[in-house]
Amino acid sequence: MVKLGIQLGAGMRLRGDFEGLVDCRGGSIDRSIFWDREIYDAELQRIFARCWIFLAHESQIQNPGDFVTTYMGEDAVIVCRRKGGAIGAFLNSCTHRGNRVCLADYGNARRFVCNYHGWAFGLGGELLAVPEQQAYADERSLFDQTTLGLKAVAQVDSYKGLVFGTFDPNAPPLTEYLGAFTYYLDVLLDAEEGGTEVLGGCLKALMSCNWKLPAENFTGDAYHVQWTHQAGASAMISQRQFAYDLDRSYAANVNGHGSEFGLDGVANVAVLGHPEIVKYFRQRRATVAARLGELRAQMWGSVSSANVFPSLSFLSGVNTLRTWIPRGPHTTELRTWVIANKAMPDEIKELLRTATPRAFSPSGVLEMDDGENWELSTRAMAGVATRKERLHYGMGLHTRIDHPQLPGNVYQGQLSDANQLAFYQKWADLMSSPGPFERQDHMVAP
Amino acid sequence: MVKLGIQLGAGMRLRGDFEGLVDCRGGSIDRSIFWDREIYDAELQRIFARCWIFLAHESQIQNPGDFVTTYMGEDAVIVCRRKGGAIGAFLNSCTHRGNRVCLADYGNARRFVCNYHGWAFGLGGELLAVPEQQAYADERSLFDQTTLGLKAVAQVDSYKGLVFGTFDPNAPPLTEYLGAFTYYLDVLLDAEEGGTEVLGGCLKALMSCNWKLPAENFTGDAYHVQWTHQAGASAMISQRQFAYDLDRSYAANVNGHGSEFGLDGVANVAVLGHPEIVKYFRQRRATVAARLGELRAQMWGSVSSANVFPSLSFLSGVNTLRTWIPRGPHTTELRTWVIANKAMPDEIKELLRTATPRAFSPSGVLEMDDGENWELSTRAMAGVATRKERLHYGMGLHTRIDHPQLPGNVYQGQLSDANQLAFYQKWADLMSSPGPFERQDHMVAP
Amino acid sequence: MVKLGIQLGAGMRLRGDFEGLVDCRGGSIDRSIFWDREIYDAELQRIFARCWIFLAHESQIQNPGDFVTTYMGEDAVIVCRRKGGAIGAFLNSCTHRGNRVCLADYGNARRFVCNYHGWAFGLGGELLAVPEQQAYADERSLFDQTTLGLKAVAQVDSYKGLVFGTFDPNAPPLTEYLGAFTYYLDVLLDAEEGGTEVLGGCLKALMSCNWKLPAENFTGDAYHVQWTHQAGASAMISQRQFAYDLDRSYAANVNGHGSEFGLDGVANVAVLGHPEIVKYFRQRRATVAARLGELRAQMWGSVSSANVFPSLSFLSGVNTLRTWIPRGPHTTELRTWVIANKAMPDEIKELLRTATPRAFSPSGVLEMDDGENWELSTRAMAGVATRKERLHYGMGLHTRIDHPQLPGNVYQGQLSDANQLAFYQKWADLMSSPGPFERQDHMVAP
Amino acid sequence: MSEASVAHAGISRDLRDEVVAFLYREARFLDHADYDSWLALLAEDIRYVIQASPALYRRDGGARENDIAHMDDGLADLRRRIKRFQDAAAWAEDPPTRHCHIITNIEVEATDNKDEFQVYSAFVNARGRFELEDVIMAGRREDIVRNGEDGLRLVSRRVFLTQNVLLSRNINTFL
Amino acid sequence: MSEASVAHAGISRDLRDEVVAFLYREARFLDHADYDSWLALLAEDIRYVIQASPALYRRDGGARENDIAHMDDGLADLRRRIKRFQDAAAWAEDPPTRHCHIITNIEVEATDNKDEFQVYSAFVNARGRFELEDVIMAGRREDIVRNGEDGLRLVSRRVFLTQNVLLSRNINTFL
Amino acid sequence: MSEASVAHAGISRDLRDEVVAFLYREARFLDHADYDSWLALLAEDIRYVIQASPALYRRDGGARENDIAHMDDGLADLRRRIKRFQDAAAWAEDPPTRHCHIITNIEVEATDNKDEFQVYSAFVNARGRFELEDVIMAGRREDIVRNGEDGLRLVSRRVFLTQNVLLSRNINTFL
Ligand code: FES
Ligand code: FES
Ligand code: FES
Ligand SMILES: [Fe+3]
Ligand SMILES: [Fe+3]
Ligand SMILES: [Fe+3]
Repeated sequence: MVKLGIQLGAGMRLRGDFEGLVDCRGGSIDRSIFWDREIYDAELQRIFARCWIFLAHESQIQNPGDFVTTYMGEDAVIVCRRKGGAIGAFLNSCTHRGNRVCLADYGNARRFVCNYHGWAFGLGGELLAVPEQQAYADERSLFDQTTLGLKAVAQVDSYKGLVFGTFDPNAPPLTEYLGAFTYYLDVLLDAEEGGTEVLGGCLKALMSCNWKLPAENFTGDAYHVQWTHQAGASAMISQRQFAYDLDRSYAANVNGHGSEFGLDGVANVAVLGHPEIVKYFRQRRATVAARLGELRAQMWGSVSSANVFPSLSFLSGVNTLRTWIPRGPHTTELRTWVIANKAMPDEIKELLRTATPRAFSPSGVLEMDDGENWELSTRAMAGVATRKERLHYGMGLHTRIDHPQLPGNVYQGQLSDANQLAFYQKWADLMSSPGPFERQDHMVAP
Repeated sequence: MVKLGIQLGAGMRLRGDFEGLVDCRGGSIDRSIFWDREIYDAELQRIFARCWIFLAHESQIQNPGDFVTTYMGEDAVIVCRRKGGAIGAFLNSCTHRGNRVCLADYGNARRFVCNYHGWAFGLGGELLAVPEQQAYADERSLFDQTTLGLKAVAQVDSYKGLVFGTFDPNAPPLTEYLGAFTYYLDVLLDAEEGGTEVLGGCLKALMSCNWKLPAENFTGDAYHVQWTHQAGASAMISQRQFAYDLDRSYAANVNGHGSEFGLDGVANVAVLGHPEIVKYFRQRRATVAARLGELRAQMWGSVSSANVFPSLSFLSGVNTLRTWIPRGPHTTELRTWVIANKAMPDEIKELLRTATPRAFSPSGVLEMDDGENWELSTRAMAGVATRKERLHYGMGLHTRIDHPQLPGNVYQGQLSDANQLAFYQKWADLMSSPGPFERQDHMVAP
Repeated sequence: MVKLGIQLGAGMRLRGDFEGLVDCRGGSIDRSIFWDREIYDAELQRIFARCWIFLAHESQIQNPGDFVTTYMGEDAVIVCRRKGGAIGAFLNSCTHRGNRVCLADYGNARRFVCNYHGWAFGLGGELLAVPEQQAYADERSLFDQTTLGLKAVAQVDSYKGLVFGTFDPNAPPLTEYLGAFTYYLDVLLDAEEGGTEVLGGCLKALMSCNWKLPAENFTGDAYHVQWTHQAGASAMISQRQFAYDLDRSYAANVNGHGSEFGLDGVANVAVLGHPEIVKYFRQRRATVAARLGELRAQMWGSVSSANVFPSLSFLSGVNTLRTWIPRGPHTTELRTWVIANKAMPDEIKELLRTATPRAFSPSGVLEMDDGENWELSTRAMAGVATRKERLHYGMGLHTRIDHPQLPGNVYQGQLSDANQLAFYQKWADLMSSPGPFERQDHMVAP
Repeated sequence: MSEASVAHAGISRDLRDEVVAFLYREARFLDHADYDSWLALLAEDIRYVIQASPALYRRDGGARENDIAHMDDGLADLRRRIKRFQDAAAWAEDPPTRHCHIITNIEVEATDNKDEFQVYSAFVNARGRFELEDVIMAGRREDIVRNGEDGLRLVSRRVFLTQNVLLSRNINTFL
Repeated sequence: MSEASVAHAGISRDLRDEVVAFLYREARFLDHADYDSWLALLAEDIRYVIQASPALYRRDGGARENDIAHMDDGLADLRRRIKRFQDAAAWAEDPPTRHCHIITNIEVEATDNKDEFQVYSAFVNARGRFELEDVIMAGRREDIVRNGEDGLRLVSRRVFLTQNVLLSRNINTFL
Repeated sequence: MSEASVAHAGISRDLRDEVVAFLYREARFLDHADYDSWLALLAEDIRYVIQASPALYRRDGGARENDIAHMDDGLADLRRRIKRFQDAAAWAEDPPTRHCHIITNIEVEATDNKDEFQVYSAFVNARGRFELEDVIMAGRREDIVRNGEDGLRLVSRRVFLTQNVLLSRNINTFL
């Protein structure tokens, strides 16, 4: 057996290799995971082709034929609302010669017709018709219309408006994948009656960084807020120093998903710079408490961040939702949306439409100070001597607590690397076993 | 024995590997051949360093000293007319420090003098003189003027005006390589007395696609014409729908070369939008029949396309000639020329000079609809789940016929993937055995 | 054991492989060393992470807190003057998440504070303080302030104003590394009382060439001067033809460092086009002779070039100092400075400030003819047939002499490839044994 | 879709020259990161928008005017952005960006309001940072410029980029 | 090779302003893919050429004027290109390209024909498509503009690109 | 850091038009590598500088005016550069570079010297070479232009690039 193509080397099958890169007990990470192309190639197979990946918000595809295009790893995918109301998700690549079938970011379509030879696919990806079909009439053409549809994403499911998909038919169900993390997700998704919706479209930017750096940032890095964002905070809320309240803040993680949060109720909201929105959050607190309980009502709008493994992040209160799409080991495409509770009055939604991206989007006042850190961190890994030095992830490793209400692995205070290490442990676990698309014949014998 | 450099892995020596990528009986192709860098690197060695590659049209280098520069794979080559009339072809890289020796696209030169240290090479690539030659006088300088010329292309030969070269000294002769495909080539090259010439220079464009996609398109893809080109056809000939006449059209392939063609006589010509040219083709039909026979006289100017393996394509009647130069696994440089019969009157040539590129060149009305398909097909292959899905090449596999006049493997009707599969079978055959420049010491032991 | 990441393949440990690429007896070089990425990756580990690399000129960092940023290979490094006067050099990458710590080219700093989380490092790279340090209080945080400083360059030392560093703690001392080459270096560094200084800042340009091509050029390539620079010489000194005086010129190399030089005393100076500077050199000749001896006083300002292995080059008389920073196998960043003797009067320094870059800098009249040669040489190596042809390095291999004064391997006349071959022999020696950062577990078993 | 081709109908040459000078001066202020001078060019009621540029099929129409935008600011919002730009703790602005705002294709047209003018322009924007970063964007602008007592003021700007996904991490300037 | 340096000899300021407005308006039509309005700016006898830019040694002279060209069109030919641009089945034009034609360096000179003027200009052209594609070209133009009864019309254009090999797959606009 | 916003104070429209024409003509000469004509636009006492653009922290101030520069030339020095450009043995200039100098944002201001004017401009420069090379730089210029007996002459130019490390091997033109 021999190696061929830029497939995985045999070593990737050995659990030990990737685990050595991530030392969750010792609190250190090998920098090569942010740089090496072979590791990146393995991530596409073992992380992005296996995990449940965020595809769309249901409000983007409300009517039959509504579609958005997105990526699972580097695989282009069409997500659309089918006639019966079900959601279809399938590869955006023609089964004939591979051409991209849908070229728009979003829209409404009755069917997707490939530009090259005109093969037409339905809202479920099924092959509807091909021009000159009589040329395929003979059985030697091996033309089986039922197998020539756009390859469906193996599983598609929604959680309270967020649509996810996985290429792995053997992946556990979405509810199991999210597990108890839904407790934290609900602060974003279920604080008010009627659920959420996305306001307007999407802002996108290409960053020269490895995708894991922003993902780990949102999963647990409250620590950077005080230093990185002091100019932004000063501009938005005329307050330079952010003080951590470790007694009333936590980090928690479940299955590699993580969130850090305070209980102040308005610090994230305030950063938008609109007292009206703060007031709205204050007014609605009691109602939210009735839905989610007192504790989560206090989380709602508090200083916090969260990431659903591998790459879906959000900020409650700031109302930003975003994914970090991998586009190479040193390149990430950020896509950001404004998410709002449907129950919010129009005035609040209209404020969020401009205020959320003003604070958090590629050119947001606060976000502008993040991107450079991730890019320069990535770039530094180019050095062979630099790559030899492991990074320190030891903060607050002693803060693990049991909490009567908070599920998952819980830590006292926002200042810890615990969630980040849980993120990388999940990463290492997945990286240490083959993904669904690895072929035996592409591997070196051990 | 160990692996070194970006040379081929040992697997490449095993015929089975590449054959698995191309299933000509089952009518399917593995998408990795359009994406993987290692496969591309192997192609440079096993396809482009071994096949007969188009170098120039003789009319471009009529006089002694006339030269053009081109590429065989990624190897830069100078092609020039030597004093005695023979054609020289040699590497465009100095034997001293490797500098590019000729920097122009074309021109006339008495010799090629390297810019770095002034070594001067003759029209046959031979080393003429070096500055300060006395410094090489001692035998310990290992300076053998006879071996320090620019490395000649191993074999150079012409077929009716088209100059080809191969780096493989053991390659079969050009006539054997082209084989019976000359029957089809002659429709382009020998329809009228006096042969052909290239009009004006060359138009070039870089496309973000794998080179095989345009090559397979020209080798047999009549199927795309109807759908891809309907806007272009409408603009040029006010006719939206192209109707295939399967009773009077064919596909044929020989040694991996392929052509599909109708017998309508003017459909390709018409697309230029000049009735005068159509009229000329009609008027000359009888004379052509006298040269090539009735059948080929009907092919002349008909809707058709052709590709000489690996990457020289043309359209009879449209009078475009082009090569697809590989510049990486996802990048191809298109070079296009206008080719005309010398016997054509000046008015017709003058019309072709502008009309051919207006229809077929990077910015041609019809060609503008092709490039995007090839680029987007290539780009889709970035996805690991996408790459797992094989492409369908099953059309018209039942149409094989024996034809009393047409040589090679012949298929009834223009609608089939037969030529494409023959193209990829040739590809797989070549890829499964080492090329002339593979060194034993660069390979892993099996 | 298995291969992982873009680390070295096992073959790199075998001395024989790299030696086969460089044949110093036969006077030939395999072109793949200018092209292959795997060879380049090995160079970063075995050349740039092991040799003494030029970091700065002491005059750039005279006062405490003065710093410059530079690269050792692709590793970003900060070089600064510490409080006590010692020179610190350490990785420009935070130990926390890897962010680049210093973003300026040069300046004065009391400390280096990381933009991401505010970790503050001292002028010796030591970790001074971190925000919210109490979060690291528990011992399970594995927070050892003494080990979390910016990783120091293993050894730092100066030679007459030039600061060098090496990542290899086992590297021989700088004096041993330079060895007898200091004899030649002193012509630049010690011709006049008081040593040297750099005038103004740095000019930088990215070239699409392999770093070894300019380095070998400066180490010994007098041969190109006559041909490459004839237009520049004509413009600067109205003299088209440069005549080599082989009786009064030499090449010499020590440990892979090399210099070629005449004894004319002013040919390099003259190229600046200012008679005043030539006059100054003439006037000072006797004084220089008193310091360095008669022979070296004649070398001072003569046509000459030199390279300290691997990538620090200079031209005496022209007063240019430069490094060739590798930025990929086909990309090199040139950084150039003007170096002057402190003893020179202000008028001469002011002339040099503009005249040196006018002749030698990215846009210098003479240098503009060099870059294209190196870029086009590199680009030519893309071809597989081209890469098969070895380059000729046979000039003047018979000119080895013993000289009563000149140390090292000495050759009569400037016209030889001897220094270049010594450069590549040093390269092959280093490439054939593992560098300090190669990990056993990243290698394939033999 | 044709349009009358009367050049500069109803616009005096003086005004045109003023507008051109106004936009060039604005670009120079931005190149020098002189944001206080830039603010002085804006009307109190300015609306400043940098649109998103999604790829949409023709049949789905263009992007909605009130879609999410890279920037959709009033004067107070712009002041906040500038407050950050000028803050010594805006780490990502130090060392400063090397800005270049290339402004061309300036056309001035009358509007229903005799004191306000529709101004079209096109631009190339180059931004250098650190050692190797040099980012280029191009696009169009549609402005409303008001001619008031204290000279010209920018009342409205809508910026269209050719980039859908920004090919750089942010827009740390005004366009 | 020297040239007299009398600025705009014999060209009135009004005409110059008209020409500038004409070229800016043309650019705006092209940016908006308003090809019908663009066609209305062309003379019946227009010759529109985008030259090839081969690399040739000085001793071999420049490229021949009648060399093969990216475009070498009369009005009927341009109409055909536009017919395709506007065809709903021009798949490669949907979603639309995001165009930006930056026009500068406009100089107007008299010719032997008192109604026709030699106009020089330079340009940067940016085209965005899909998600990540953003292509930039630069070059020069030499136009003949005719001043007729119904205003200015473009009689001749010759476009010189700095690119030899087009670094994008096509030129799906006019320059 | 605010600045008075009086447009073109004390500068006649004629002069402004002359300066614009002067800079456009200069760009055309450079595009055509017509260096003799270009030289004729320079004053005898010209100082021509293309600055380095190092990345420096704000606290360290900007680069010193007399720092090492890509070019810092007087007329004799420029003549030398041109002598090389025009030398048949300047191998790196043959085949010729395909130049395009895009000049915009031209502003003219008075100086203390009534015959000399401060002129601001911005530029994009594109250079094509060989087959695939196409290099773009952008930046600003600050000129002093003198209005003398024989017309306008360039007395001083200082060029600021957005690039710190040149992203191409050289600057084989004037900016
Ligand atoms: S590639 Fe889609 S129809 Fe052929
Ligand atoms: S590289 Fe050609 S002469 Fe030296
Ligand atoms: S990365 Fe430097 S302080 Fe966190
Ligand atoms: Fe942040
Ligand atoms: Fe086609
Ligand atoms: Fe040189």
